[in-house]
Amino acid sequence: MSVVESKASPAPVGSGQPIVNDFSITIGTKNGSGSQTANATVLRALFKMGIPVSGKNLFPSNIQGLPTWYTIRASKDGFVARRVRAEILIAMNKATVIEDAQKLESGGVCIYSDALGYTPMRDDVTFYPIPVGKLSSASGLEGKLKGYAENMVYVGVLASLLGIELDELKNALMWQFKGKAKAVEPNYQTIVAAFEWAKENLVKADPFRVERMDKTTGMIMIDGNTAAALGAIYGGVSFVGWYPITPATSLAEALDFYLPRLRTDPETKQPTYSVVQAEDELAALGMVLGAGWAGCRAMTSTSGPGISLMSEFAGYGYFAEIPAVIWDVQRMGPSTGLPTRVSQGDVLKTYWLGHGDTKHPVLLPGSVKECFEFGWRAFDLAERVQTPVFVLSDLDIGMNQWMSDPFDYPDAPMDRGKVLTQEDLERLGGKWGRYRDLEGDGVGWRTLPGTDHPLAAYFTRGTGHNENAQYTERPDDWETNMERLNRKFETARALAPAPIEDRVEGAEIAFIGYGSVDSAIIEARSRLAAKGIKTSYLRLRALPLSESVGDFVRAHDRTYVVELNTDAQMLQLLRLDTPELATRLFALNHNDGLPLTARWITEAVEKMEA
Amino acid sequence: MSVVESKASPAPVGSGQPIVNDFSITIGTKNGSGSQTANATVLRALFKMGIPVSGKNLFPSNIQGLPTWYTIRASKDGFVARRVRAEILIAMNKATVIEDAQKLESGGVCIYSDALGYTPMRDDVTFYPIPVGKLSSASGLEGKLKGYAENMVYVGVLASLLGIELDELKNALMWQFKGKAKAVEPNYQTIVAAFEWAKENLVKADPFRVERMDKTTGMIMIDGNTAAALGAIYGGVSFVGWYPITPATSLAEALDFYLPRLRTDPETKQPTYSVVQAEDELAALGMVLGAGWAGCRAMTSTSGPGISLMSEFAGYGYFAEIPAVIWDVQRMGPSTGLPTRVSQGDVLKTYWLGHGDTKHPVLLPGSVKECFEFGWRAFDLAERVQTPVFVLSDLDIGMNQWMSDPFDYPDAPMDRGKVLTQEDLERLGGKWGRYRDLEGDGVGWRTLPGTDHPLAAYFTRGTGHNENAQYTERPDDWETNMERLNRKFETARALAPAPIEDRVEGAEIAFIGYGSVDSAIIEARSRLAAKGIKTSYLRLRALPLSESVGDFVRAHDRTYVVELNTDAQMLQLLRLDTPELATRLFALNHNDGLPLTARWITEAVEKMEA
Amino acid sequence: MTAVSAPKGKTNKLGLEKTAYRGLESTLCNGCGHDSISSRIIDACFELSIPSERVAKFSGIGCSSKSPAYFLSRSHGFNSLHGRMPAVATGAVMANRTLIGIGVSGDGDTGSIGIGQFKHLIRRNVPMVYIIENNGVYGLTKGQFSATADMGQELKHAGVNELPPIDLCLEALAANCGFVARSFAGDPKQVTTLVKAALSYKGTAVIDIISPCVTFNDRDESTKSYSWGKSHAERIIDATFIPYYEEITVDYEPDVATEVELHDGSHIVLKKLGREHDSTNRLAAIQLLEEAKAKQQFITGLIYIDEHRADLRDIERLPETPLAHLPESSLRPSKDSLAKLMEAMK
Amino acid sequence: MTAVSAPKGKTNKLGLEKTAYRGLESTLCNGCGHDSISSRIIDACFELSIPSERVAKFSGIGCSSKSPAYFLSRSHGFNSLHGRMPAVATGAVMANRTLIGIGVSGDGDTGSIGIGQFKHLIRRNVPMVYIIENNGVYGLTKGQFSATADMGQELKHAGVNELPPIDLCLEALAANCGFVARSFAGDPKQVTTLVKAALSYKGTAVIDIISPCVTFNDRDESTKSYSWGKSHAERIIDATFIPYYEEITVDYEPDVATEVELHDGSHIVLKKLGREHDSTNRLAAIQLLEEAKAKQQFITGLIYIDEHRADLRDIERLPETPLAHLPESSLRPSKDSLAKLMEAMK
Ligand SMILES: Cc1ncc(C[n+]2csc(CCOP(=O)(O)OP(=O)(O)O)c2C)c(N)n1
Ligand SMILES: Cc1ncc(C[n+]2csc(CCOP(=O)(O)OP(=O)(O)O)c2C)c(N)n1
Ligand code: SF4
Ligand code: SF4
Ligand SMILES: [Mg+2]
Ligand SMILES: [Mg+2]
Repeated sequence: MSVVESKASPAPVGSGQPIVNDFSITIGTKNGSGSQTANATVLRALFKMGIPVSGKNLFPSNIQGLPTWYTIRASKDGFVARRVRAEILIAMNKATVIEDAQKLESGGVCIYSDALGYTPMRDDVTFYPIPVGKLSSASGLEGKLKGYAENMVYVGVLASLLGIELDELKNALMWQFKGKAKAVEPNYQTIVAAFEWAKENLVKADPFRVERMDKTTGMIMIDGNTAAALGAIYGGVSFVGWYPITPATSLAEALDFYLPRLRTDPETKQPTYSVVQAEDELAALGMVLGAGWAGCRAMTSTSGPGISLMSEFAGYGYFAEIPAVIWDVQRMGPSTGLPTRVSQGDVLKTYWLGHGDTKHPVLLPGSVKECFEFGWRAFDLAERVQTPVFVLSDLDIGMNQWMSDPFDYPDAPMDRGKVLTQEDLERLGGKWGRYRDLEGDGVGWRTLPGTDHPLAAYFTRGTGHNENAQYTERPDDWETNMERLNRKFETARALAPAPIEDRVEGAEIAFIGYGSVDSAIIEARSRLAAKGIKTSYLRLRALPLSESVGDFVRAHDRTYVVELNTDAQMLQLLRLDTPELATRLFALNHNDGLPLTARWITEAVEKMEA
Repeated sequence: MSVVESKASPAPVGSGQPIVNDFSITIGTKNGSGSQTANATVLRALFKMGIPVSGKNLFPSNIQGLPTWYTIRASKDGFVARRVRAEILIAMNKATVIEDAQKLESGGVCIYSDALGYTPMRDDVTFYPIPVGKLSSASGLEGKLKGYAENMVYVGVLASLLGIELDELKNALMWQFKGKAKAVEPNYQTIVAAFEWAKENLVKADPFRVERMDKTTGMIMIDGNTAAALGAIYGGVSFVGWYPITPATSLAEALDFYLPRLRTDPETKQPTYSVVQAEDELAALGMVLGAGWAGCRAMTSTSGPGISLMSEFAGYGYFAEIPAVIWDVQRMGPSTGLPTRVSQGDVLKTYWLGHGDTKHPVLLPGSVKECFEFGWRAFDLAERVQTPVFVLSDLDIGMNQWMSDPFDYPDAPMDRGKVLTQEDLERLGGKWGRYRDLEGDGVGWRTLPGTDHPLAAYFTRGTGHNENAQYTERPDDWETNMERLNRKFETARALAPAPIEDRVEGAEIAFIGYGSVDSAIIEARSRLAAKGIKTSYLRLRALPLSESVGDFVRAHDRTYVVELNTDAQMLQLLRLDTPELATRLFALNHNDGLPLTARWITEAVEKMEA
Repeated sequence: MTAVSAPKGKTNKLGLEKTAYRGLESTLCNGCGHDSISSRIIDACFELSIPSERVAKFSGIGCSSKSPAYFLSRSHGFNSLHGRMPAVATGAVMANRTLIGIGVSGDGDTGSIGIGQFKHLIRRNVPMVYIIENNGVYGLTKGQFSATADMGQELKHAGVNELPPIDLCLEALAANCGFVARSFAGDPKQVTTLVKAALSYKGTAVIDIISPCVTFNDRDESTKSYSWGKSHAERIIDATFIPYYEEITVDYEPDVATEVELHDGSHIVLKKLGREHDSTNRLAAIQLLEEAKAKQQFITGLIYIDEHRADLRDIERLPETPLAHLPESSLRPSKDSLAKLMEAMK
Repeated sequence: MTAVSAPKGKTNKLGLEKTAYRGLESTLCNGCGHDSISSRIIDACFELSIPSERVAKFSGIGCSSKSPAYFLSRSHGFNSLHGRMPAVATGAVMANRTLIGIGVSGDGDTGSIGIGQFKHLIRRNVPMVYIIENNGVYGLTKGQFSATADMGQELKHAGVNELPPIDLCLEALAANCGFVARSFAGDPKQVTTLVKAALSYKGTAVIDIISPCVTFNDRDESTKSYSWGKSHAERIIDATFIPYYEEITVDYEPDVATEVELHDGSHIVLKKLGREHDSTNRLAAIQLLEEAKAKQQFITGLIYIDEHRADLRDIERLPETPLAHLPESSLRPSKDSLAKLMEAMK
């Protein structure tokens, strides 16, 4: 045990060599105690010091009082996945301090509030107790706000111990409070006071340091839900029907925030969109289908329980062929599960949502940048293929803070798909059939309601219909229609974003992954490479699976499918798509509610390869 | 062309040799015109003449006016699957007579009402026009009832041409009208009048005959939905929550009919059950889960759209581990599809209903007898494994008439599963954990609400929970719980009805099938055998798949998976369960809304084997 | 099969004959109340010279919900899911503000599975005509009780209903509906007038029309039967509808009639028949329904109208151009704006 | 975290202290109205000497729906799905007729996603206490509008609400509810009395309790805030509950009070306070709600009671033994009966 106050300059395990820009910090607090600002300030300051970082919130399904953790990872090598154990703990919660400290990496650091009444219990960790209450007085804030200031204390102490630049902390506060000095000042005062206190009272006894570098120049920092909302806005979303649910709520709220700013007609000052909070998810998707049918780029966002409720409408959209975009920001588990924990458990569900031979294109963004890109691309695909398109994000990618290159402006005009206008109909003499496959891609031409031509109308239904959208129960009509729908699905396969491959010469084993596990795979590959194990990597970006996946699997002896769920859902789809390669594919799935770590992957692969 | 009136004794193709007890009859009428009684009369008379028969209703989604067909198959060899083309057509519907006649088997017979204004147009068919209006007057019935009598005319004519015994027709009427002479008489009069008229006016010019035989002795005739309802009643169902939907409605209505008769307490005259018509399917399953949780044997029945709506509650039931039985009488297609057409399109949906790693045991009755058997067994399984159990029937098995051996009385007492009573709790000193796996089968012990012990209560939730049913977000609790659920699923695998195998010595190819395609497979195998092609057959009766399936597949070069859906859904599950055998399994799926025929299977196999 | 609404030869202001407003041949039962309502919709649209192309027809599932196929063939139709028509209609009429929404639903579709969406549609005041073809029974699934079935009502298979009926007009009022009417399929004149008024109303206009199911619920004792309707229907308010392009020529006593001006300049003249009722008074409307219920009376007419509620299009401040017609230039913000955003996130 | 309802040391007729009725420590925000309602449920059950073991607690999803964990730990609880508590409760109380159902829901859970099940639960008159902890906001998802949010209500992120609120008492009345009450979490005495009366009522007893969300909707202007409630709550009817085992000792003037006898012999004495209202008159109840709404008044008390409606257990003619306890001999018909059936099908 080493408590700095009691013993000067201890030599904790692993000290000696300074460890620069390469550690994880866990901040353990109580929910609703206002630590977000402090956490974000540290994160941003490190980021602006040029150090690659990521910030992840591990929070409970609660508004106030339950334990919550925030982790910040700084990595000179640019690895941003979660780590199993942090090197640095900021302990602000009495209820969890003992367990939290227990989980620290050996050689780590524990900065704790002396108000916790905690007695350090490990020898291999450096402990710094801090008089949080006293120091937070420096802010001059009172009452509820004082609680917020208490969190600034840890920021100051941390800055002092690690060498975080005070200027960058101030900038970060300015950025967060949008330059409002009145908000910035008291907080900054607290930071400085704590910084000074630490400088005077704490003897640095750990190896962790930060140093300015230049690895984040030009990069942005954002969460996936905001990125998705922006993508949708640049994709021209004009109708949103949604219902609140964690962790998808912030996507709709980002739409609510940015739409007025980006999509108000400069002349009329009127919105070029409509957002309706529905009474539930059945209604949300119903509205979206109504709007998509009438010609809007329409979307909704939800999570597991909402997806379940959307089943019937999803099948309707598939069969009546209505464009729609549905974001599923996945959370943990069957039923209500754990609303504030991450999982990739809805792969099979969204792919086959509905009943009676339904299937949907599913996009799989692997980064915030792809959240933006798929945010607009999903509309092109949905309108081009005239079908609901799902986008599977998850809590980790959606709600956590990620560095990214700035987003690229859409590189092509909108594809509004096959729509016949009044003029087209006049040219055709009104001869057309809603579900006629003229181009062989399975996609028919549609008209929008309101088209001013006496033959423009057709009747949309979820019951059997023929080429002309007429009701039919004829067996041959049914078969023809289902065959065309399958043809259409092949069109979607070709149009959907292709996987991204990194085939490594001489690699016997390979990874397939998707979504938020990307960062952990990248890091795991680097670790394995360091041990001499070469690996290839294919990152899936959409369902139906690209045909190229088979080649990739064939090129390796064993391919591990990395995913965050219990039933190895993507593995199952891969096996179905390439039955002849089924036995070359192996499950590397994990599902404990937390973002995946490189360590878990590395250890699992080593075990399986042994 | 051969119209009997115009030309005596023609020699239609295929005549000469009489064809006895081996043909299909199609009766084409208008919906709502009251032909059911006539059809059922013919069916029953043939059945009571000892001839194996089946009766299938191919009806539209309409109450009155649209074309509808009924097919009766008589088969001395006992084959009861649908046939692609009928040999005999009773044409009573002007709207379809031309097409119906076109579809007749060459060498067939067309009996048509002269009121249709139809002119025969085929040379290879024998035509018998009949003066329906005139003959129906014999009934003495007026108005709406006269319409019913018109159908009896065809019964009489058919009886005369085929040699159906008048006595059996009368018995059949008596049976249908529960002996009410007032109803029987006018109908029977019409039959006799038409019979006589035909004898005098028609010259028999076709080869089809019936002759009494003894192949149905002791057998019953019933539809699958009634069988299922009876099964549930003998399984002790005590709560039913349901919502009307074709083709599942008749299951609930059979419960409504038989429950008062079989389950009224002889002393108190009170029901020992409760049936509630819910406001929709979400509520129906919600009620069932509430009742199952409280200790009832609770069930619901629905079809595709209802299954979609039940998604969220199904996932809840899985995760909160509540026994429930859900019948899905499958109909055609995604969305509303074709409510009066058959399909097996909900295999994947029910198996994985919910979101986030959910899966359910699914029973697959292949006959009306199994509808009865699984009707009661499903409760044993659901309570034993404490989980929702699905039973996948379909429109063909559920709504059509099938011969069967009488049902067997349940051969074991009810298995109410692991329930702790007040006395148990006293014995245990109140020490127990709802989700503790004491026996290693993954199934915990539950208490029922109302149990009079201060420690009996636990809190049921769809959120994360530990062994003691306490809320938890701990990663290890989550993993432990999901592992136990998987263990439980293995328990279900072992307890679920095993497949039925017929391995044939020297067979290179094999069939796997389930549900209503059984009859077509049986007939197809016989046809193939006649051509020297030996085949084995495994009929699946439940999911998760039995481990024995792998052995079966391994024992054959090629296994064809026969099913009625577009996406070859069971094939997919088989491939997933036996990835190493994935390439030995082939799709033999068909999906046009009609019951499968042996001819389709035979031709498809021959093509694939070529 | 019945062809609904025979042509008349006359043309309307668009130069169209009534045949131009017809739909496919009905496949409902002969004599089904729903078919006569389809004819009234045809009449109303013809008489108001509504361009069919601008109408969007919505329905759920049921015999009633099949009706949109049997009127206005030139209009786009959306036969949605059981009980979920309101959501679909909401999306569509918001997507294109020029659309005139006509929804047809059943008592099961609206009162049983769909009551939630019904209430929320009304709460949002989504501009559309919402017609309930109320027969107290599930027709299409062959005769089960719906939520509007009378207590004591008997059906062949389902037995006797022991639950109280939901009154869909009262439900609409409770949800703040601004246009609530009740009528009877056997009263063609009144149905036509009400449909016309509803078509000019800006907001959700609910018309609950008793529409007998001749196959499953037409016994004389049933309050949803033809004979009961014929002998009991009591017109409480005579609503004369005067389109904006016609002058008000009717003469009426100011104390027995009220005139309501609609947003498009049309007028509804409400004339009291016999009994005291003020259709612009919400509480009076509720009272009327409650009293009629207590006395087993079948009152018809425009029960309540409030022409002042903002509809969802107003609330959402929709631009003049329909959202569905906005060009890419309005939908996709500039490259520059993205660059600025990215800068701010650095 | 707050421990709700502190123990008192006294014991009730079952010899239990109030602590025996406690639940887990609450994880709701400090000062949340929901916690005080949990305390009142504890008080009511304690005072009525209700055996916790016979209580089944139900809820949907939301902060409010978490509450059942915070009272009556000795009772089985079923925290179901968002908006779907009514169905689950229906199944459970039918399965075991001896269960006393207590449901706790939120305004979002009941008024938004759950309004359909709410209406149908009431229509069936499923015997249970249905408490709505109404804060006009979605607490658990952090501050969106629910269907009971006031028009003009402002929330931090969601902006200003432009839709009219649903009045859940009016909705209950429209659906024929036989016990409709409104109260305020800040009026402990009234809440306790109403919960006690509801517990003795045979049928669905709805209590809509304004229960401030201190985190997301407690501004003074909000009609769901503490300060608004405190300054506006007007007790319109004082309902004194007298359990069957106590004598009526209260003295009251017959013209200002009415006495209602419940099926178990308990009594409710309804005393008018100030304003005229007859809680046994349905139309008067509706009128009261409508008028209060028009005048922005917050009236509390037992708004309506009808002790004569048959509940679903009656309608279904449940046997005396709970269905869940019936032995195999009652559940499985005899072998002989099957043989006979089979014979008839030959
Ligand atoms: C989700 C779902 N459940 C059940 C059905 C079956 N269904 C079709 S129509 C109908 C009832 C229709 O009743 P109503 O709305 O009164 O219309 P009506 O036929 O009486 O005009 C039902 C239950 C369905 N189509 N979808
Ligand atoms: C199907 C589904 N959709 C959305 C959610 C997310 N959700 C949880 S609670 C809640 C709202 C709760 O509001 P209310 O009932 O008013 O309860 P309060 O938290 O205000 O007490 C929502 C939308 C969910 N759990 N399930
Ligand atoms: S069943 Fe009833 S509702 Fe349906 S079409 Fe026939 S008469 Fe109309
Ligand atoms: S967020 Fe509001 S409703 Fe939820 S616990 Fe906190 S105060 Fe109560
Ligand atoms: Mg109806
Ligand atoms: Mg709320």
